[in-house]
Amino acid sequence: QELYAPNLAYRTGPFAATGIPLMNGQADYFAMLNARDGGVGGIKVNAEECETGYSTEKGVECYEKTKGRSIVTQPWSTGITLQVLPKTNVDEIPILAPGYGFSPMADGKVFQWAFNTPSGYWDAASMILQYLQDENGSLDGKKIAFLHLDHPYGKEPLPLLEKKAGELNFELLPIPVGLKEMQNQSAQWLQIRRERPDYVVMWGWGAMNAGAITEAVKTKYPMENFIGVWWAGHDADLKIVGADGAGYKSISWSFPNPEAPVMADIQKYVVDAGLSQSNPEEMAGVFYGRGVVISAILAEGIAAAQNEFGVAEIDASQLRWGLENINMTEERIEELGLTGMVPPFATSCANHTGHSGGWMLEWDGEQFVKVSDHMLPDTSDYQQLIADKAAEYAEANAPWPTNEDCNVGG
Amino acid sequence: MLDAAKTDHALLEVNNVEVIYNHVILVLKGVSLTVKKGGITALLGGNGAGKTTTLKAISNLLHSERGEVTKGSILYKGERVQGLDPAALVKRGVIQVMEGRHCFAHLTVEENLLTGAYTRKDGKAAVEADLEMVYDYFPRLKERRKSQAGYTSGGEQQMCAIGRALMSRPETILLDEPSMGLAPQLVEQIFEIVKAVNEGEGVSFLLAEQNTNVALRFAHTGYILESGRVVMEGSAADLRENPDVKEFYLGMSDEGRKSFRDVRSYRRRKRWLS
Amino acid sequence: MLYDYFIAPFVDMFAAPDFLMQVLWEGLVSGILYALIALGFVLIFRSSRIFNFAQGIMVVFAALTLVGLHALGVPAWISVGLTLVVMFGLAVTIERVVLRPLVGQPDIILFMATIGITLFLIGAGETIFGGENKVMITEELGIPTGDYVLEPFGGLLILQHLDITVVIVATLLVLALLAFLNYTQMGRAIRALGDDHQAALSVGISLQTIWVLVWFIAGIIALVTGIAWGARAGVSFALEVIAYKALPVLMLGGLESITGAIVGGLMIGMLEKLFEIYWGQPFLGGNTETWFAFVLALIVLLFRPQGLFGERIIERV
Amino acid sequence: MLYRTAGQFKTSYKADQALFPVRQDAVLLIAILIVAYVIFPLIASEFAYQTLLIPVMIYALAAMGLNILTGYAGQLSLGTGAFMGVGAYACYKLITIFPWMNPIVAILFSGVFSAGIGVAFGIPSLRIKGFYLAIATLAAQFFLVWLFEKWAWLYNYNASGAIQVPNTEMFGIYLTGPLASSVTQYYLVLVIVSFMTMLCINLTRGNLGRTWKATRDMDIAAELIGINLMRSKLIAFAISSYIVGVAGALYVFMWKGAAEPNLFDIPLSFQVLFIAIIGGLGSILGNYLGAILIVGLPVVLNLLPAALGLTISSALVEHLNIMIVGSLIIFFLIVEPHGLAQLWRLIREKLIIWPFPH
Amino acid sequence: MKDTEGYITPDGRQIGGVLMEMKNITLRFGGVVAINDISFDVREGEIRAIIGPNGAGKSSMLNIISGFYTPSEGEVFYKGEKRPPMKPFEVARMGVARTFQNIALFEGMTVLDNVMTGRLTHMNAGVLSQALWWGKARDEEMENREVVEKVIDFLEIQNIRKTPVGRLPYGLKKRVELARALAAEPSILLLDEPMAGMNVEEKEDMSRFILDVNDEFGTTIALIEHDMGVVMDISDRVVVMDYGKKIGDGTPDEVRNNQDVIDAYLGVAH
Ligand SMILES: Nc1ncnc2c1ncn2[C@@H]1O[C@H](COP(=O)(O)OP(=O)(O)OP(=O)(O)O)[C@@H](O)[C@H]1O
Ligand SMILES: Nc1ncnc2c1ncn2[C@@H]1O[C@H](COP(=O)(O)OP(=O)(O)OP(=O)(O)O)[C@@H](O)[C@H]1O
Ligand SMILES: [Mg+2]
Ligand SMILES: [Mg+2]
Repeated sequence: QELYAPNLAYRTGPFAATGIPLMNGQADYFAMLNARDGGVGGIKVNAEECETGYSTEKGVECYEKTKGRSIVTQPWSTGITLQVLPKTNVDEIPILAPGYGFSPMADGKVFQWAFNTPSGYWDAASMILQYLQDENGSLDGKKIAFLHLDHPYGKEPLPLLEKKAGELNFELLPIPVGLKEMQNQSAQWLQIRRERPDYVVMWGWGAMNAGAITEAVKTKYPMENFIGVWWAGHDADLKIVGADGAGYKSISWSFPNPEAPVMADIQKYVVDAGLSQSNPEEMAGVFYGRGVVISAILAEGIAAAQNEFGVAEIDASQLRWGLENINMTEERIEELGLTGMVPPFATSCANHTGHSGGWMLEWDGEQFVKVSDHMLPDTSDYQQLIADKAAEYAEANAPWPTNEDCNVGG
Repeated sequence: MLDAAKTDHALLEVNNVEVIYNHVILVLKGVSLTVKKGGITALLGGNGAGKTTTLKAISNLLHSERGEVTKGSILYKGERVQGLDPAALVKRGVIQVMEGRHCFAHLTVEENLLTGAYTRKDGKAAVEADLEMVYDYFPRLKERRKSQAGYTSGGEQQMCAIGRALMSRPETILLDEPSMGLAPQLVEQIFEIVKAVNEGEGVSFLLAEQNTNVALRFAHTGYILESGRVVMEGSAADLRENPDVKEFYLGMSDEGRKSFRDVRSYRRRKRWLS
Repeated sequence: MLYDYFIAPFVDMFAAPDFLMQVLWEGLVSGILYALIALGFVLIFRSSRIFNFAQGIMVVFAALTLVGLHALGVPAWISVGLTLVVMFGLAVTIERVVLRPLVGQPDIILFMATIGITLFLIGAGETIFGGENKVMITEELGIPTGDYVLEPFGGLLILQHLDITVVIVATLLVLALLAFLNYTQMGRAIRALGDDHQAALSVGISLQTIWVLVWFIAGIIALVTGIAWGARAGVSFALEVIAYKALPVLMLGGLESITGAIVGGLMIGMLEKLFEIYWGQPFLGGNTETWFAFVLALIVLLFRPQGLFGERIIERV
Repeated sequence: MLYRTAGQFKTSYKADQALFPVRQDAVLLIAILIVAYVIFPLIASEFAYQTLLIPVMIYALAAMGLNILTGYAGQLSLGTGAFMGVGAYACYKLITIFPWMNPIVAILFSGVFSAGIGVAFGIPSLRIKGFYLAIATLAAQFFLVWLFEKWAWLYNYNASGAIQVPNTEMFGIYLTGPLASSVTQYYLVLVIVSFMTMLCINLTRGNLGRTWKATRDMDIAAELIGINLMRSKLIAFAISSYIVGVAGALYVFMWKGAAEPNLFDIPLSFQVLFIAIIGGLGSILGNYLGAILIVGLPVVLNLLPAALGLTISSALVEHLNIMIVGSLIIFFLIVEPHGLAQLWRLIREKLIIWPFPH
Repeated sequence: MKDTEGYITPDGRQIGGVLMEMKNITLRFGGVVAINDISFDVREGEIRAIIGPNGAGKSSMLNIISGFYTPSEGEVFYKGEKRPPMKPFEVARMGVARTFQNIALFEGMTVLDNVMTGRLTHMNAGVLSQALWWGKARDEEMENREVVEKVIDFLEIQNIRKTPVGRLPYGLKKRVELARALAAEPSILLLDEPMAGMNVEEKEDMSRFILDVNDEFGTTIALIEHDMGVVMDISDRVVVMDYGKKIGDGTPDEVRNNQDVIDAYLGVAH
């Protein structure tokens, strides 16, 4: 008897460097729960990994292979998410894509089965702009370069950024980085040097981040004006430049807290038992911590469903209800031992993201530290955008079932 | 013209060799032959008899054509040489001139000749001297020494291939159809060179030839191969006198040579008693 | 309109000569790095007509071995030595297991086999070293890491010490290879082998020795390349994709030519950078570097089907 | 004995040039067709459809297209992935611009677009040969994928930059999109692929096929005996790209359901090339054998540890997979460089002379 | 300048007018002058031999005739008309077929397919018809197959019909090559050393084929050959080349006794 919650992991391929700490964090959290509490609600969670190598094709294969028994699918790449999104409607399995995937997934009425809890890319963009606004008073007349992977993921925040550029009157300069040029970004940085933007905002992934950061150091771009999304905030990428990278920032909805009780439990039940693939240095990093948080969110969804339906062995659609009714209050976070690792948030039928907000982190030369209080995105900016894009998607994929029972705002 | 081998000492022995191409095509069905030290041995036979295959079996060049020796043994100076790297065989003094020239197309004629000396360790001067020797044998090559071999004529390439073999100072040369595509004068000349090298330097030859006439004039012993089997062997003089050989290989009947125009209405019928 | 496309970019260039110089310098450095990978290809192609797709992964493999050994506590330069031993072992294995049984097969089959090698090395490398991004041991190897900041025309030009070192090392490597191929017996044998391996065998050139040698040299080049690239962007499997960049370089320069690899590398490195900065980014949405090199090579090939320095394709009947 | 051909005499050239002059071959083919059309749909699971049956067919078709160009006409192409992409994007645009269009018609028509682009990139083949030609196809590969990324019109300005297959129906049955059932899609793919296979067999054994093979084997001689090389090569590019384009449309519309530009990047080209080569260049049957091997192998390898009761981490399984696939490619190339089809031919030859060894 | 009078050979065949005329042909490769101002003609129905030492430029001459090389100077007249610059395949379509010194068969195809390629110039069914194996394509295939089978019978290679040519021994390949050229039913057949690498018996066979082709189909033949026995026996007229220059032209007997030819080529009188 177990809950089958497979993870479409990628510990291989060109993005493995970033995948490994995340997957380790995820795996270790469930291993800890299984060892400490006998799982969730008394039932073990089988968090088996299916390796995708970040390839969409393999991901879909994993999905097909696991969907028979699984209560959730964690596709772990925007490409795979897009691919399985329509299938989950038919198969009725919730997608959990924390902090990635398609931003309009926030609209639970249309995307009944998809969750990008606790924050989506438009949240990230909104917070970054807010931070810059706070720093400068106004962005009027500023120039912001948007360095991004030339890939659906990299282009996600563009609609919002373009909209805001008009509203706040700053100049937006999108600079794409090809998948094959990730390690060789001198052209992009030459462009940055020529254009002299006030800020560089980065939507990078995998080897692109390290490439961009080294290139920024080389061209002497002021690091404090360089801000990345949460996937561009990996300790290992910054360690390559070390102190030269000091000042680099990354917005994040998670934070590693080695002092948090949950970390002690992981140490005790998993690491000391020899069940972890991780190492202390990695465990202190942002990505490992984020992996832990992601699993914790999933466990919360499971627990919520178990409470509601009064069964331990919930099924996929019950989990969907659970994921729609997560309520991560400060108290609950303390209770779970995740102190300081994730901001509070709540999901609902209509709101599949939760818009938790996050913190601005800064590399101090050795590690990431929080340099802001808990920030919240201005969701009103893009509520309409979410609704429009979701409707557009549903139309293009007609007939697309929607959940009319949801009350927006409810 | 010699009538007997210089010595009776067997240098190269091929015993009952069977070769299969591509796992299914049986080409040599048990070929045995001996090359005597210091002798010129001719291997005769029609198209597809298996001459080339025999030579390649000896020099271990079958491998890359997906052929393999499945039976029998090949001994050089009493040692088994099967399965040796072709290069190792060259070091032991056996070199092959392949059918169809096989020059290095992008190398100049001179560079082609120099690669022949690849395994030699006796210094630049000796190699230079041999180069001159080859040029003496083939003055046409000297004229074209700077041309890329790929752009020389068929005959020039043949000369180049033979010259290249000579450059390695071998003990034994396996010559596959040296006369093919050469002007008659040159055929004669090449065999004279073979003879000179054989007599002067004691190099032994195993030569596969279609031009039976010339081959038997210069060889000491001969083997006749038909569809993968040796059907006749003997001294060159004997073979020359054999009526069957005369008929089929020398194109002579009792009345002497027949005109190619007359053979139209007349076909020879094979009648080997093997 | 026309002015925008054909005149304005040049005006830009002259308006900021320091920037132009920086662009050219960056192009030069990446060109040299492409050329380094291409060199490994050329050597192997010359000696066996094998289009060695595995050169890219060999770069990663060499760099990972070096970093991995150092992480085990082996001193930097001894790690270099040991890595060379590993590369030699790799060359011997590849010759034994893959090349020898495939002697004489059509080019495309051998090409496929090298893709097989690539896959194998990716799998093996990830199993042994893990997929994490690693930091190249630049300082431990004594490679300078600072930069010179020059101010030509009152502008700014940043030259990394690292890049300068790469340029110098690559130049030396190329000169050594050129001398080796053109002035040694072995060099001639390598060229002969590429033309007709049967004939080469028949004159006593040992395929095995030469192939091991050539793959080993390619391994050395891979290590140098790996150090150079690794120092710039860290060592990870993502490096493998830069191998694609070597392909147009090769084609442009000519598959058999060392000189071609260098000239091709520099041409592509600089032109693609110029094109991207002055045309690609302003007019085409950027990221033209993914295809520019290929299209350039294609155009050159239309005029010289064997590349700029390749051997003339002999067509006779 | 099993494969005795003795006694099967042909009395006319027509009989001699029939598709399967040997009776056993025809029997075998019929058996295979029955399995494909009747048995599989009865027993296959959803997983089997999605990871084996449908992809094998589609990859086999793509490989067949490539094989026409590379295996028959001798022009090495590394751009198959991009040409598949052209087919897929063309089909997407057709279906979204003309929603009334029958999806089957759209799929078959989309090949025309990739044929056109294939011919354009094939023009350099008149001057450039061998590996150098690969550059032309690589240029196509990289340029087209870049274009799929940059030209937002192609993906209808979707925020995601990906194309999503809409639901389309015919006679009330969903043919494409998430609502279509696997069985329907399987049959559709099967019919299209069988039909195309038949066309390919005919083309390659006829006059055009000989023209291509002559061009491949020795282009100079081919031209000297009267072959117009330009025509021969360009037709090969056109037909090959057409098939590849249709395969690309099927790939997205009948299998993937959605596609982002880098799906069509070079790994896809290599995958198809692998299939064509491992299967056997210059063989139609080989494409199927190659596809079964290359598509099936990773699936089997992935299932293996679980089946054996081993617990190996999924990453290690993946690493081992890659290593095993790499080694097997080398292994098969060594065993039979001319591919599985040649292996089958050898087995057949052996069966014919069985029980004698030669 | 069409001359229609022919001549009658010693064995009584009527030779027609000039079919192909080479006028002042010069061919240079960089510095090498492969052919230097050579003129000669080939008459309808005759067997014309070209001989000369290695590297004399014989093959190059054949290559000019078949359009593979373009002469640096001089012109080619075919059937009395000056031939404009043409691609080799266009020349082939005008009825010029040839064999090659270094065998140029299509190694990956069977003998039958190789010979069928000879018929390409006679087939023109559309792609669609071929793809469906229906209508014109199929009929054409059958008709041409019959022609090819005749050639195969004629050259006695029936038993290897379905063998891939890569597996054949040298001599048989030469014969297949001849078959391919014959299948085109050319008006002029160019043979580059058709008998190299054959023994006497096989040369006899080959001679027979050549003579029969000439006789039965009236095909004009130009051939290069080093076996003087064959050349002198079967050819009607012989051109002798030496390092790019023409040093003799005439009947076998005239050539045989030409001192220049003896010095440059024959060595001893045959
Ligand atoms: N690579 C190969 N694969 C299959 N069969 C082959 C191969 N090479 C040669 N054969 C076959 O082996 C037989 C002997 O060929 P081989 O070349 O040895 O003959 P040969 O006596 O040298 O003839 P020739 O005088 O024409 O050169 C021929 O029937 C040929 O078909
Ligand atoms: N494409 C070319 N490039 C350079 N030189 C060439 C080319 N083709 C032929 N030659 C040269 O022209 C001369 C004549 O060559 P050709 O092949 O016509 O000689 P041949 O008379 O046929 O001789 P053989 O009897 O040896 O075949 C040779 O010296 C050759 O090197
Ligand atoms: Mg032979
Ligand atoms: Mg010639």
